[in-house]
Amino acid sequence: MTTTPLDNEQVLQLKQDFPLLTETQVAGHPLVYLDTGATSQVPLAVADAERDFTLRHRAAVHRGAHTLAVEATDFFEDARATVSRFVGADPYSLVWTSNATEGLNLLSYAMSNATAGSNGSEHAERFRLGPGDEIVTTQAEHHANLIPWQELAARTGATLRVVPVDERGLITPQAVAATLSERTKLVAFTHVSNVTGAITDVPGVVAEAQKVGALTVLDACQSVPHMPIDFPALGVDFAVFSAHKMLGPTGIGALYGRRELLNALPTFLTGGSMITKVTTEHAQYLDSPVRFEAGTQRISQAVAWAEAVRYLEKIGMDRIEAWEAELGGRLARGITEIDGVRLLGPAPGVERVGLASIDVAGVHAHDVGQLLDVAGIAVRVGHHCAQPLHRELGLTASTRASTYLYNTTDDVDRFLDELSRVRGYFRAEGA
Amino acid sequence: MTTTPLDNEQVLQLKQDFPLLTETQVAGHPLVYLDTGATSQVPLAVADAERDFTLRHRAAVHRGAHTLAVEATDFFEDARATVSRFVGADPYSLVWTSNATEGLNLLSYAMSNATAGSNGSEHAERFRLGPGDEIVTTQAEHHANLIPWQELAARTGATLRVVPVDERGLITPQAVAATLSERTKLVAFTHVSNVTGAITDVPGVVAEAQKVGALTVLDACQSVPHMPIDFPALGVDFAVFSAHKMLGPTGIGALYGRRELLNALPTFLTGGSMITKVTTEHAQYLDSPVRFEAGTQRISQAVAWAEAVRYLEKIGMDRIEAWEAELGGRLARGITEIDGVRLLGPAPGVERVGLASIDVAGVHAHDVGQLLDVAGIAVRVGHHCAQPLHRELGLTASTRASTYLYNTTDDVDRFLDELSRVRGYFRAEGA
Amino acid sequence: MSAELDQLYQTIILEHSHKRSGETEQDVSSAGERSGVSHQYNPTCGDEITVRVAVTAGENPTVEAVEWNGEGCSISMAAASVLSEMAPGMTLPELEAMIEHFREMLRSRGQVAPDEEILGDAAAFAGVSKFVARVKCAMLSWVAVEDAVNQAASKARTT
Amino acid sequence: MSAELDQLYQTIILEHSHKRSGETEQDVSSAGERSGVSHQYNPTCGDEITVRVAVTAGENPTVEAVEWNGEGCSISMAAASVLSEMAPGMTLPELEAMIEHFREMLRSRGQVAPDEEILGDAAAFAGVSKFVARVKCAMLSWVAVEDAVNQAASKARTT
Ligand SMILES: Cc1ncc(COP(=O)(O)O)c(C=O)c1O
Ligand SMILES: Cc1ncc(COP(=O)(O)O)c(C=O)c1O
Ligand code: FES
Ligand code: FES
Repeated sequence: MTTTPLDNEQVLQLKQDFPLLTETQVAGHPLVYLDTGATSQVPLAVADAERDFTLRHRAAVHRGAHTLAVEATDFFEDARATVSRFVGADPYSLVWTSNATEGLNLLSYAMSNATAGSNGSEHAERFRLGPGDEIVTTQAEHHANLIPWQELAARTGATLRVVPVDERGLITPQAVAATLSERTKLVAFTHVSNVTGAITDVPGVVAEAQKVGALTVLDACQSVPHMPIDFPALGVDFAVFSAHKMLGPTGIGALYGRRELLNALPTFLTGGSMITKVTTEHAQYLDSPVRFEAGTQRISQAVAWAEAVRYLEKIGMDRIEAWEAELGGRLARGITEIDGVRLLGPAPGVERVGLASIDVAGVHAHDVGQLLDVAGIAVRVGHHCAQPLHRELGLTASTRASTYLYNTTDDVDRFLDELSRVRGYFRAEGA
Repeated sequence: MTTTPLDNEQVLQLKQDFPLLTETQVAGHPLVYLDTGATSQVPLAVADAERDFTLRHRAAVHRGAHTLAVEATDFFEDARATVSRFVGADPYSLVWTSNATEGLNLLSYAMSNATAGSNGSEHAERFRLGPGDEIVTTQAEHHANLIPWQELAARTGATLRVVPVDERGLITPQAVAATLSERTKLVAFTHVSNVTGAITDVPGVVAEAQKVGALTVLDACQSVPHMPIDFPALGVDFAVFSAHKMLGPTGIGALYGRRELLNALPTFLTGGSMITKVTTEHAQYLDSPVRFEAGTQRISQAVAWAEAVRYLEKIGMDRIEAWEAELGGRLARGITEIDGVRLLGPAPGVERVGLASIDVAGVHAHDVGQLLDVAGIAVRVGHHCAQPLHRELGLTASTRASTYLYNTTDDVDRFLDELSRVRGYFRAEGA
Repeated sequence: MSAELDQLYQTIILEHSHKRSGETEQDVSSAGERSGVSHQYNPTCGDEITVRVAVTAGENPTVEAVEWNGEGCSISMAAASVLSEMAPGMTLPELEAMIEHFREMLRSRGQVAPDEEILGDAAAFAGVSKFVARVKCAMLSWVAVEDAVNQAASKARTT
Repeated sequence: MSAELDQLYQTIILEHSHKRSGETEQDVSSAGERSGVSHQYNPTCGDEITVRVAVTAGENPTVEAVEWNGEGCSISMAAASVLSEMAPGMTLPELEAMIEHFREMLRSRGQVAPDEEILGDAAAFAGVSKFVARVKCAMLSWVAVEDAVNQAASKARTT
């Protein structure tokens, strides 16, 4: 069974579900939204599901015994079942967080707590770190998958090692292997780079990490929204992703973890709803996932996220992936055809998602973005929270275009068309 | 100028803004919602504001340079200005969190980080803890204001001291003073008890803490929704509260802190948007409030919360406070008139908010709640995340009724009426 | 009061919640030669129960006695009381079958009707299955007995 | 391209972004006797600039020279260049008044019209004030000069 990608006609149909995409005018032009890499837009069905829950079903969950509370708890746990199924996991291995960033911080602090012996560390031996132990991350990471590990190293005395990217900006299993040692406790890496759109060989990296017995943490922020994902099949121990990049609301993300690891991991945030018995001296904690969910949760956000997942599933993640591969290829090819514009990361023809960053010779990224903006084209400019990778590429900032299921080839072409005028407008040398 | 409280007629008018309150039937009865202490209901205007922002203005904030992103940033920062003004503070002293619980954990972990010297601890001297240092909290606290301090003590070697409540269940400045010492670094206490509805003398406690140079942390979860609050005037150093208890969305809360303290406090969650310069070795952090806001924020939630604040301000917090004092008094008096039912906390006549918990002789709280539930009355049963206080009161669980601006005296009377039948139904001794 | 409520709080349940067969003032937390002890905690409400079950000696033991201390709602107290009356004399497979059916019925949200032949008086708990938040209440002591009897049986078999 | 864009990128700005008065290859990060140095960083984009300003000796110093190294967008480079041309010869109160007006104009979201007598060529930045995200770009070097000149002046006065 081969996948039929979406086509322009279907996408134009889909766009009708997104008022912002059809109704917004910027400086007199209809908006072309190419900034999904930062945050996606939201379809009516998702916003309506959240509003309806809030106005008709809201109550505290896992606490109240009254009818409304019991119903709200059902909504909330059904949402967990839906989102966890979407990534191939069972509900016990999916913890709600505020965003992907918080999921990574949860791991970083839980490991500090294992080291300090606090927060329910009875079975936390394998999460303890000390001088001589090593944490591995890569040069391609978003700051969210770098700084929490730097600070974990600072708190525990462990050493942080950084895997260099290859000349295409890719993380390779070989480079990871070369950075690992017997003392490596954890390897944190990204599935898809939010700067280059390059896709990491996850099973390859996991295999290397397993050879030295290191835990693996996958930053799946840019993969889960754009391709079918099965975390257990990928073999990673932990993974994080965010709702707002996949048609869902802001304010919610998730940490996936193998259930036995989550149950052994010390807690992070503490407070109500995640405890069994509390005295003034001591607290005992429940098992995953509520173990990590202190205080009143993101209830309506979970409900809305589940609706977003249903929307994506109805279309089919394989079809979305195939369509975005087309858009990504068109972007990459189009960019390399423009004089004085450099495509970062993999060359056209190499696998990438619908995302491409560029450097325009003689024109600063913010000036590029400004010109595109007044033409109604919304892209991201800056370091995209990846300063080390930009430094490696010899840049401070770049311009990024990123697509989703609601973008047409025409959107890509309008971007390329405006891009071709940038150097002329700014009278860049040789333009 | 004296305050005119709301009256039943006005409240019945207000109820029309809350579809859940006017349309929900439970077991054939119109719902009487007396569980705002757990979470409040949400007016149409707030749900619509969030939906509208999400469908028409959503974008990443503080990152993008395109028009949509600039506008979304304005929405987001205007929301901060609105919510901070509501508690008498400037926007630089208001940090968004997931809920109040996370705000308290932020402080707890930032102090661990000060102790470890990580996360930007250059000016964090006064937040460092070690063996011999003391953290003070009280017997009346919600688990959210107890467990984070237990674990902070475990991580740093400091000692946790717990202020006993008096016979009415109240935290008094005298009892706090008796627990303080020269080594007390921090005093964390609740403004309004979520079990008894008792109101703490905040300036009295702050004055005692200041005598020994201790920082003060106020749990304002049950006060900010129900009375006019000015944190700088109360004199506390830090305070936390949640949107979902004050007509706002789930998934967002806030930490208030004096600005110079927040700027000196080490960071908590790390990642994108809260840094200046990042190398593979080291990160430098921005000032408050973004210093503590790692990753994509709760954007639509902030916008919705601000709308909730405007709704409350339009009615007037002083009028809400006065109305709820009436409801609370009616509750307390009514309860004490029922045989075999014990009112927890302050006696009728003593100041309380619109919240009262009870113990019914010979009938378990969950059975009380069940009977009320089938009569359409939603109350909270259990330990309300305050096991130590229940233990002090000789109980495992209690039944709590709590009001808000949308409750009438009739709601209270329906509760009291059903309550008077409970012991008979369960054939409790002497009934 | 409502019919719905009376379905939950059947007369038999209210009676057992007051008379409480098997409840003892004595501490039951230490197990003897042919007995097992189990402590169960309900994190939702903070209630707990400790159950001691003794079985007869030999290869195919039967339940001899069920004793318990604990605190909880009427559903949980009645469930402990009913089981304390029913279990003694049962073989272990009989007891296990009964507990399994009880569990299945309770989790069914009203879909699985009680088999009165298997459940006897415990069929009165059928109404609980529609009150999802109370299922744990009814199961608390039954889980404790299940756990304790298994401990007791494995001791009985090895002695 | 659009008229709106041309308002932002006035010809004078684009020209200065290329020719860049005051820019030097030499390192300007160490200050001399009557000069001050300021380093400014724009966290939104990661751009930075280092400016050295020298003033004349005496009680009422005037600006002698502005030199800088840095990287940034056309707006930030042009703003540094324009100021480097305008500042020399100004008294400190004159410079301060100009910077103050520049700041006020930029922050006004198009509400405050530039006073060309005060701002001269820098009036060309009026269009920036409607692009909130770019205000920091225009201010970066001006804040650096403000900081550096104050350092220089306090040295000049005390020597
Ligand atoms: C007094 C008090 N403190 C803290 C909390 C915790 O608030 P949240 O669950 O919103 O974090 C609550 C509410 O549950 C409360 O009533
Ligand atoms: C690769 C990658 N990792 C992490 C993040 C952080 O996600 P969030 O801001 O939702 O926490 C992002 C998005 O900004 C990302 O693209
Ligand atoms: S409410 Fe605790 S066991 Fe039923
Ligand atoms: S974009 Fe960096 S200074 Fe203008």
